[in-house]
Amino acid sequence: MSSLGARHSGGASFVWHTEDRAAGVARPQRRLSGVTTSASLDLLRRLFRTRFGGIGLVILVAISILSIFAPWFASSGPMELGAESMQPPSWAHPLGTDSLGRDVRSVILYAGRSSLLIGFSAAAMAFLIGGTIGALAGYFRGAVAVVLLRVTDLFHTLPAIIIVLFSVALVGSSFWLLVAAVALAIWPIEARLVYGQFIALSEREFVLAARAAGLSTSHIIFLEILPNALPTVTVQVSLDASAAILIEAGLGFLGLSDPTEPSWGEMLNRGQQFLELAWWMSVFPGMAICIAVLGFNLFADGLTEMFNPRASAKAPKLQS
Amino acid sequence: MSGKPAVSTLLSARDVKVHLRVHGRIVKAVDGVDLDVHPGQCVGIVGESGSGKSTLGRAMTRLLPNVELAELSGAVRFCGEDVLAMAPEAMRALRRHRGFSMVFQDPLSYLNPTLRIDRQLAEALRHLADRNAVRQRSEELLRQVGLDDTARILRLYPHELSGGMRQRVMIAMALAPDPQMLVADEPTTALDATVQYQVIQTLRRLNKERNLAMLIITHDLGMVAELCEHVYVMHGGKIVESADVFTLFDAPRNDYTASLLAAARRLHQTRSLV
Amino acid sequence: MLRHTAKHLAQAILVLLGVVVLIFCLLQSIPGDPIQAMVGDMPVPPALRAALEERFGLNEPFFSRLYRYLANVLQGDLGYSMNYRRPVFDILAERFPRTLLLAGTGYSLGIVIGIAIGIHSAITPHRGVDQAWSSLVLIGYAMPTFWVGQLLVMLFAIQLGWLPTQGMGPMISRATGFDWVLERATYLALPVATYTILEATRVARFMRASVAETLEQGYIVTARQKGLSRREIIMGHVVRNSILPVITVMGYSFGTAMGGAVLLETVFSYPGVGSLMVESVRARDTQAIVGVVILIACSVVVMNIVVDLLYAWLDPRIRVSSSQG
Amino acid sequence: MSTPILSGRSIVKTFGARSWFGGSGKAKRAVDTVDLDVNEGETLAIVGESGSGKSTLARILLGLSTATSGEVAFYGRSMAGFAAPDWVTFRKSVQPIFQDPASSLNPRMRVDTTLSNVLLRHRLATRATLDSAIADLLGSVGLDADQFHDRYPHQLSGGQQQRIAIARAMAVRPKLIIADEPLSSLDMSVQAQILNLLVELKTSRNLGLVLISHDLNVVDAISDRVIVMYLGKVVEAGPTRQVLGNPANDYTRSLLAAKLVADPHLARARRLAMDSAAASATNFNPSDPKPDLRGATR
Repeated sequence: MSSLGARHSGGASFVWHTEDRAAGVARPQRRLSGVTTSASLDLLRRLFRTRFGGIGLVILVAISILSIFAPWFASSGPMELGAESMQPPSWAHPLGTDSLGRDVRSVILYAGRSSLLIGFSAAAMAFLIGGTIGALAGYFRGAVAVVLLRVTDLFHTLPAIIIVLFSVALVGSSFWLLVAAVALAIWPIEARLVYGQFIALSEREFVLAARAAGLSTSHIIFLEILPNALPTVTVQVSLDASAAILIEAGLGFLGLSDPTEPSWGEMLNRGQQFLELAWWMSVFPGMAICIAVLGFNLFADGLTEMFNPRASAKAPKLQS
Repeated sequence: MSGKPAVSTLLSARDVKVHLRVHGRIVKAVDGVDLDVHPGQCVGIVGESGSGKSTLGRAMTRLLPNVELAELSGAVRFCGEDVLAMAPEAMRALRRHRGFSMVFQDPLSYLNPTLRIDRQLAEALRHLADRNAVRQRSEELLRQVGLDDTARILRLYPHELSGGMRQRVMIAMALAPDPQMLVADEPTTALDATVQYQVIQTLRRLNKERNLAMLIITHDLGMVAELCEHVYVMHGGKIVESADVFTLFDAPRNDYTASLLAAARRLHQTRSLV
Repeated sequence: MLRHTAKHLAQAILVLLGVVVLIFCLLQSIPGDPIQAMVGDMPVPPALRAALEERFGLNEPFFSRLYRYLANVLQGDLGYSMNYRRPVFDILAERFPRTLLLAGTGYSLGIVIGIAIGIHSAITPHRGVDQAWSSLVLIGYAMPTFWVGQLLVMLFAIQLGWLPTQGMGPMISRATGFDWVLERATYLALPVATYTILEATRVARFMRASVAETLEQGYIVTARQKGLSRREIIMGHVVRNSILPVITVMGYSFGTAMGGAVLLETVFSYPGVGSLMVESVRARDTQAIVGVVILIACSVVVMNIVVDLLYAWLDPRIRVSSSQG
Repeated sequence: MSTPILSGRSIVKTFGARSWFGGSGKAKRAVDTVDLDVNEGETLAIVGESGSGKSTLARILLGLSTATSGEVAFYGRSMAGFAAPDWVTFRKSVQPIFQDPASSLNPRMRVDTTLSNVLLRHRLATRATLDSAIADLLGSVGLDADQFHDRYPHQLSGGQQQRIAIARAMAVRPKLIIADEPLSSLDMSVQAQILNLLVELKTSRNLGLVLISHDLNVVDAISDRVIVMYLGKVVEAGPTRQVLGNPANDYTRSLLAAKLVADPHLARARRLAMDSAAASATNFNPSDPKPDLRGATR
């Protein structure tokens, strides 16, 4: 991942010497630190000006609403076996019914709750673990950093799904254990990223100036460095959430997720046995996963573009 | 123009406009510039950041980076041909055979880090018949810019060279098609003072020995005083003053030029020196 | 270069040791009966219990147990699978080549195709083509591995009936020579295709960004100034320099591909280490699980070394600085 | 003479020495056995080119990085033995100004927050007096508080950013400012303004100044003493007039020879002198003052 960071620092030295910098004064003032509505609105506006950010956000909001208010959109509860089994899509069951006679649409909606919850909470937990470790290593350097980074490397060596399977095998797979297992698998990326940001930022002159002014370590970490690392970290948290959803789906597919919760992966597991008879049992839950993951990825893309206009996806074309 | 008769102009720009779209607003980076360079003449464009001098240089050499252009107009005649109106193929031919190259501030990023110098020089010498000729010419070019250990330098990668050597390699590359003119954008800004001085001397020597015309884009009045015969002062996308270097320094007509000179004199206020 | 290699080898060995120690510590930290945890969800005969206690020195202090464990692993003794009733090493030796064939082929094809797509997407003058590639890649990037497998099965095996749905060959095959290869290939086609699609999207995404970055570099301007044609610039300057950063992430990407094996082999009932892992997790066959984990860690570490060396070989900046120390 | 504010004895700073696998990298001495004293109210210039170790030295003097060996003393007390209260005193006495004004202000912090952090930390203002203290500070660097207090750095020009950075340094009423290339990333007209501001602050408050620069013109304009550094070592030191007027060291001479002067008459005179000198083949060759083969090691 280090190469990603390095790539942003390169680039042609040509700078647009326009009056833009001075003219920035005339721009409407932004209060980034304040949580005023105008600031959030402004951020939103900037996000929607990117190629995909807006679409990503819309997808995320839509699937959150659909699953949080699942009862409004579902025809039956997730465990209700009312209908005839394995019916193809129809007016009554637009996405068909599964082998147990459940309405596929309803199960997808309810299953979205656990998928999204696992996505958000595993990403948050990974951020807490990885962020703390990365920040500690990045701020204190030296032996602390060496030890922490080596531990990070160890976890980073193993593919996430392997770590999750290993933990599930050892401690079981109730919902929160699963969240912890997924977080355990994805935190190293977060740690590396935060470490990289801290290294880069703590060499920046405003941090040196803060140190020279005698400001406290906690002031420097939380008020000088962290706010500037946040954009990059937010992007990674969003990507982590999508990774978590994929991992959870994988576990469900292997029949190893929490059996008491309906989940998209578990639906695909069931569908696998009926690939020849009921394509809808696999296609629609898979689509749900795909859309959720896409939402997080697009949102992350949009944020990247918003925070770093140079990384804008409008690729430069080779001129003659 | 400092003794040289203005027989013909090598490069002449007329009413060049480069308007850019930045964040939805139109920025008139270059706004109606006229400029002439005569054969063998060393001309300076001096201005501060935001004056549009770099944009002008890149527009004239058709090397504008990927930006949204609102307007690119005017005429840039190089050896009588309108560069801005040229077809891409013709432009390539012009660059290959007559050379209309620009040397930039940061030589490291303008050399490909993964190729040895000989490969990169050879690309500019494809008109030569065989490898021996290319090699001979490469060594000759390096010697012309004051690099003597040619055989070794040709085998090195850019990161193995010092800043001054890199910049001279860049100049050597620009000299490959035996051009009549060289455009340089802040060619010594990234270099140490002593190395900067060497590169300036190299440029001056090339100007004298090969009668190479030069257009030097810089913010440094010291460099202008050292190297240029004629100076254009740029401010806010426009040329605010155009004069012979001595006239400009002795009796500036424009207020902005005068303020620049005053600042320079404040900074160069010498107490111990000559 | 030699020093560079030696340094990386030493680091790799340390990482591997670290992984084994980490696994050991995890196993130790599980509450409850360690013998039971080691054996899994199966009754433990007293004779076995005694043997295991003796073998792992369970009554000895922590470090001496760790030492014994490491010594066993280093000698290739990965324990005994209760589920398969065979030594774990033997099972892995039988299954790993199959996984390598599957994941390795898909991974390599995916990289090549992904690089091609990334380059084409970034340099095509048509915005539409670029948009189309980008959208495809984004969607591919969001699809779960096993779901892609399922879709391919539904399309090519069930709807079109061109290819078999699962397994790695018929139980009894009479085919020989070329036919045998072809038969094998038909069984491998769908899982390999799944791998390829997923790896290609990952690589293409990265490659496109890398090419876009390269196109903004100063040396591209220099190349244009030399009057090089579009084609010459792309072949001579863009491709090689944009592949470099992609190489750096290939090691980790290989790990992801190995992880993907777990899911894909299950979709296609392919008897590799991935399905071994899943079966062992289901059977709580801890020794086998640990064996797979160590094996995958090894393969990722080896791949990382390969990638490091490849990178050092391709990028003169590393090559020279490392040879100078 | 009174005790110097800062004095360094045989300061050495090496990089890249430690390695996990037994010295795979040879330690590079960025700063090599440097001695120096900085007195109250004095302007000391440290001159050198890239790689001379002058910025590393600045960080050591600022207490932002520790020397590998040697000693830095603050009013005669070794900084190695500093306890927390000593650091507070030190931080209130010695302040930095950096090269790149854009990078020396936190992009997510308003001007008034930047300044109030420092003022409140050292109890130089209370909540009640904060606004007027900030206004005073901004006024002292020539900025109107009403107009600038709630700006973010990106809303300021380079010169304005550098003024804020100076205001932040002045907030603790320091005795010594260590300025690392404070002018070199600014436009020429702005450079003159900032230089004037520094000179004005220095004289009005009896401020000591360590000016780190590669620009001999600026050094000559304002410094009392000069230290010339080359590859981590001090090659020449002394009063500015003496060092620049009558340099004893070859490297100092080559730096002076390479100095550009914004005066075409002078430049031509010097060229002519040089050409005739070259014609008479003296041994000093200004176009090759030092071996130019340092790329790989930098």
